[in-house]
Amino acid sequence: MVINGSGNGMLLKARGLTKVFGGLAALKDVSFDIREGMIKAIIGPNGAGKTTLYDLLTGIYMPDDGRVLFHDREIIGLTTHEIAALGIARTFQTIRLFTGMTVIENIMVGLHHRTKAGMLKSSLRFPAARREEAWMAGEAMRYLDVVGLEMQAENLAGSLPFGQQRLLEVARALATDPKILLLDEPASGLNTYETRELGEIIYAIRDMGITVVLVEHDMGLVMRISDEVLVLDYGEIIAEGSPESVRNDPKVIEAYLGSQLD
Amino acid sequence: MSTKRMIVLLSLIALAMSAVLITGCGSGDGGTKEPIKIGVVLSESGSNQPLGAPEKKAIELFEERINESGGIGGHDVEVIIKDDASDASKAQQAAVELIEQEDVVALIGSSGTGPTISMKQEATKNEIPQVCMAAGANIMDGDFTWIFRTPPTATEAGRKVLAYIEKVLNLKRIALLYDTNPFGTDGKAVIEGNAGEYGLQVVASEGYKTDESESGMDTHLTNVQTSNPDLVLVWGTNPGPAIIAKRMKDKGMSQPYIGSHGIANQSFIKLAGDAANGVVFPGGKLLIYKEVLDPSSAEYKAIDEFATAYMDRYGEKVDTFAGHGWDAMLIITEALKRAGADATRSELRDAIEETQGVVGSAGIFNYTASDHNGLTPDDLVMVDIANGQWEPGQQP
Amino acid sequence: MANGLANGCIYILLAMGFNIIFNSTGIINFAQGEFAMFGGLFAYTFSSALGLPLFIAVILAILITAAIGGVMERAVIHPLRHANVIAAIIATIGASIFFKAIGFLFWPNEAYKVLDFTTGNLSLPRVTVSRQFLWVFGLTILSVTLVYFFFNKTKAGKAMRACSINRQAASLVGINVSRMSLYAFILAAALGALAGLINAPFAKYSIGLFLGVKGFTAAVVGGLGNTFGAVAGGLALGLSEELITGFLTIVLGVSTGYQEAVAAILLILVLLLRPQGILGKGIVEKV
Amino acid sequence: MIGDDSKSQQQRPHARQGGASDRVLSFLKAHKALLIFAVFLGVMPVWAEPIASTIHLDIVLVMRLVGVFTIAAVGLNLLIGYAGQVSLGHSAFFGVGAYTSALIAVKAGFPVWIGIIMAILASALIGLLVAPVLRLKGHYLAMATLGLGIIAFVFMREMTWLTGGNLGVTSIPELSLPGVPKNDISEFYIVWIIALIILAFCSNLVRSRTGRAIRAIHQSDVAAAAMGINVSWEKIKIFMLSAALGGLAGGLYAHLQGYIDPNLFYITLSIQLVAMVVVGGMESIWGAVAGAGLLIFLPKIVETLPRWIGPGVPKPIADYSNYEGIVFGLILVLAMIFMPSGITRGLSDLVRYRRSPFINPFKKQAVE
Repeated sequence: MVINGSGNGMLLKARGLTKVFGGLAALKDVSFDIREGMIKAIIGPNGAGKTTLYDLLTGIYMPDDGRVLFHDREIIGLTTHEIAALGIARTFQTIRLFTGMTVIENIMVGLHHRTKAGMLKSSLRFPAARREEAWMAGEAMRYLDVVGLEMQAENLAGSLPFGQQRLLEVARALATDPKILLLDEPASGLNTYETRELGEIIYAIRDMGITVVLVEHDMGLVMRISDEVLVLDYGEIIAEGSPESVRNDPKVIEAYLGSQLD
Repeated sequence: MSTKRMIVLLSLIALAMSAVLITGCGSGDGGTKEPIKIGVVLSESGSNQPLGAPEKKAIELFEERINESGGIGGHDVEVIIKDDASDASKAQQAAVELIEQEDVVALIGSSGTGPTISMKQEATKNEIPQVCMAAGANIMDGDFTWIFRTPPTATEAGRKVLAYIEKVLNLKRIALLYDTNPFGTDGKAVIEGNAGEYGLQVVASEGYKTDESESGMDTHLTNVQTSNPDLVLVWGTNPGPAIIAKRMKDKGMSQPYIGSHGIANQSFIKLAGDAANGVVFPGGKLLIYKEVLDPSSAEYKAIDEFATAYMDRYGEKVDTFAGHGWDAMLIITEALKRAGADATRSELRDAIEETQGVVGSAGIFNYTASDHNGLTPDDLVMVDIANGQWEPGQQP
Repeated sequence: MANGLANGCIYILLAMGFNIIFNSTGIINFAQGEFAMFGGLFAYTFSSALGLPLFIAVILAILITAAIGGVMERAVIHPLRHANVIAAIIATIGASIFFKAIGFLFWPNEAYKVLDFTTGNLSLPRVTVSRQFLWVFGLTILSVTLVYFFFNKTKAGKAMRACSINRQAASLVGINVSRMSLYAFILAAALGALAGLINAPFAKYSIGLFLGVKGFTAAVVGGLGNTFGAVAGGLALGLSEELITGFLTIVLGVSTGYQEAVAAILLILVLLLRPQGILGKGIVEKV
Repeated sequence: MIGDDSKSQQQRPHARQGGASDRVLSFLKAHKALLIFAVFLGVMPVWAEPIASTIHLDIVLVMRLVGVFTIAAVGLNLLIGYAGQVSLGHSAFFGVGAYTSALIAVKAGFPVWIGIIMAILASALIGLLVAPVLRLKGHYLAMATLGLGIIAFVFMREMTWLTGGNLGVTSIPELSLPGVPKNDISEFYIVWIIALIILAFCSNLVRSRTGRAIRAIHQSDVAAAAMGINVSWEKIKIFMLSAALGGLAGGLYAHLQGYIDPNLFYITLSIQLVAMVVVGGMESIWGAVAGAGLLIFLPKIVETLPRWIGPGVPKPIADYSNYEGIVFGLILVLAMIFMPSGITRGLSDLVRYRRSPFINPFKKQAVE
């Protein structure tokens, strides 16, 4: 398979991604592009392979076939932390915060790969390490500001209400300074007000120059904020395009209706 | 809480503690003469517990008896016993406490080799005589000025066994089975190191673990059989040797079974049952003194007195380890009688080193400046087991 | 070979105990070896000390040890059912130390001899085997069969298998998961006691750790959680130990003392190279 | 001093933005509890030595061992408490450290401190060599490390040409510094100066970038990897550090004892170290001190009771050593059930929130 060179503003290109679990294909020959600066939504019924796709993009699973180019660099085969360091950040469908650590510490973990003080230097409190620590604290507060959690900095992450935990996870992902942010059902469990607020935050993130991909079930949110929508069903792309075109696609309607009848 | 307040608080706690403890413990004995303190460290728990328990009984019995008979020069003997839980670092700690806090004049201990060596270092540093009840060969390594020993060592027992094999059995090829514990490896070194001197050959040397199952032991016995030995020599403590005896009988192995002094106790006979018959091992005369000693001899009288008193007090037969504790007390008190009740630690040490012909339960003790072991192979006898009973064996 | 087989039988019974508990609770029971200790020591007390017929003594020993297993589950495991793995590990280690200390308190001697089932040898054409070995072999086959029957034919056994596949789903379809955990401990303790009995005629208080490590190794070699992988794992461990002992002395000429490390080395190698065990299919732990 | 635990200190870094000039001041502020503890230790011989023979307990002597085990326990706590990786094989590192240091001093005749440094390096190296076991999780890791402990024990016993086997190594020189008299008190100070440095080092570490990374791995290794943390390498590093501290403790122990043999480094030692960590408190630097102190002092105090109370002491207490395993096992089980965060956390919660440190495990809990 040949992928043409860059220069067309494509941040990430996936080609022919296939992943089989125990004989069942979770993803079949999935190819798509993500253009820099856009908000792209991935939707589909439960079990369509959305989270598996994220797991492939972030190196948690190896695909059985296919390639992913990020900034024209092959990232399949890299480990999760290497991919994160390249600039792909994600959140998780079931929140995976460091619940026993404070809110600000969670963000500082996100800053990990952008800093370098080693075990010895930071334990012996070398001036450079202390300067870096101070920088991290300031930077962390800045990210908390983005999601409006700066008042909670000293509280344990596990003690936050559910909606704020979602936001904290977003802020933590932002702290890794990503080029692209993969959100996994960020609105699930949020009330209407919080969902609207989330929409504003996603816009703000886009305005920081970060490309946003979101897997989401809340169609209102998806239709309102995304530039482009990709629809997965049984591991295959059944539609891709603007929100309006997808909404009227008969295959999409069938997939959703069919799944609801189950 | 501020730093200052914390420090004040801590100092107060410290002061209060000291005050309470000093007033609470100041009560004296009110006796006429200061007792002579002897510090004892032994293994009341842990892996050496089977040794430490009878040793403790014998030492306490000795203490009672000597005080009933007026002590030493009118001074009572006070024994302070500490448990080292078969652990070398606890033994060292206990030794230091006895030396520094209790101001004892001599140390006894410990039951096992490791704890004894760590005590020895404190005894040597603090220049206090120590009488140990452990048999490890390396206890006497290095500076042994301050340490003396009561049990026969693997060297005495090993030489006794080798002489027996050479002279009585007239056999050559030894298959050695040894426990991988310190007792077994100690014996292994002696047997392998000295066999040549007696014209003998070790054709198999198998280390087993005491916890081995019967079939695990069979694996070792199979290896032994392939080496075609004339006899099987087992160096270990129970239950390993009993399992081996039983399996050899079941498998129909007909070679003579020679044990070590590690099976010189009733539990071997209990565990091995029928298979114990025919086993020969070196043991102290204590076990079969009625059979091997002349009732008019000093040895017979000494052992009989001890064995009777032990039976009266505890309702059980003495064993070898009880004897080691008894002998340790005997050697120290005999030396104190010669050096005087107010002897310093160093005077006491010199008196112990001058011990000659003191008849204990394990034999006749003779220490010299170059030998702090005291016993010779002659203090051991070869013992046969027949019909579940000990009998004097043929002596080399 | 016979020696390896006989040892293998002991390991099989212990490994089955590990597996049954692991399946129904997700816990590795570090006190499994102590169940074996209790089995042997109780059998001694009832047969040699109290003079009961051996058959009765054995049944009593198994029943009492099973009861101890049940009490342990209620007192230690049940309160920790929501706790993390570390807490469960430490608590079962605590229980094993406690049991060993109890063993030491009541049976302080170096060893106790349980009566033989039957003594002597049985001469078959060509080979001679000890009768004890036949007992060991027979009882192991019997218990493996019984366990198989239990898991496949009885309602409780099927429910326990359901727990092992998916605990939450099992609880959703109305299986009392907590009671299954209790049953698992009782069954595992009974199997452990039997292993201790087979390992006898020499029983002692300190045997638990030694047997526990062997049993766990057998369970891992066969594939942890795979109840019948235990059979393969136990035999593989028993036989490889026997072969390696010979190899150490005859081929390498080094001390057989190294044999003690064989099970541990095998354990680590299997965990690293083939964590699903020689019979297992699935992946041990998903991300 | 216990109340001021690592949790509250962790909250501080972002607030501290002073210039580099007042490093000393900031160090003092950050380690107030440590300093108070240091002062407490510093004056300990002054009051404890004179009363030692009165209370029949030489506190200073026992405290030397507490110091050694504190070092090992704090290292193990980094691994178990902070990184969430259970090791039941730390007796191996302790033993490797002890043998390395002892053999270098006794057989090669090098100075004690060279031996100690080599002990640290050797155990860290062994840690690196066995690091592949860190791929395992939970019970599997626990059992694999237990296996490592057994293997190390067997090798220490069987490599007689090097280690002397069961006969052990004797006449290991004492810990000493040039110009300082050799005695128990100077050893006490040497051990505790090292222990305090290690405590300061570790409490800095857990609040640093590396410390946050390992705590993050403990809570969710997937999320930590997604944050760009090299999970396996961070685990290896902390494992090596933990092994190195075990080796340091082992080296000091060998010189304090003067004699070592393989049986001192059996897996019961690993279990004791783990017990110190969990009873003291996981994820707590002070927990290591409290755990080591409690588990070492408890048997000593019970043993001393008959000397305080006299002959009237009840037989079960006089025979405590027979019951030690029962008490020890119960402590572990009960700690896990009722006080899973250890005594340091439990007590500080009691002080701060007036809340019972005990949890009720029988209370109905929501199914996750």
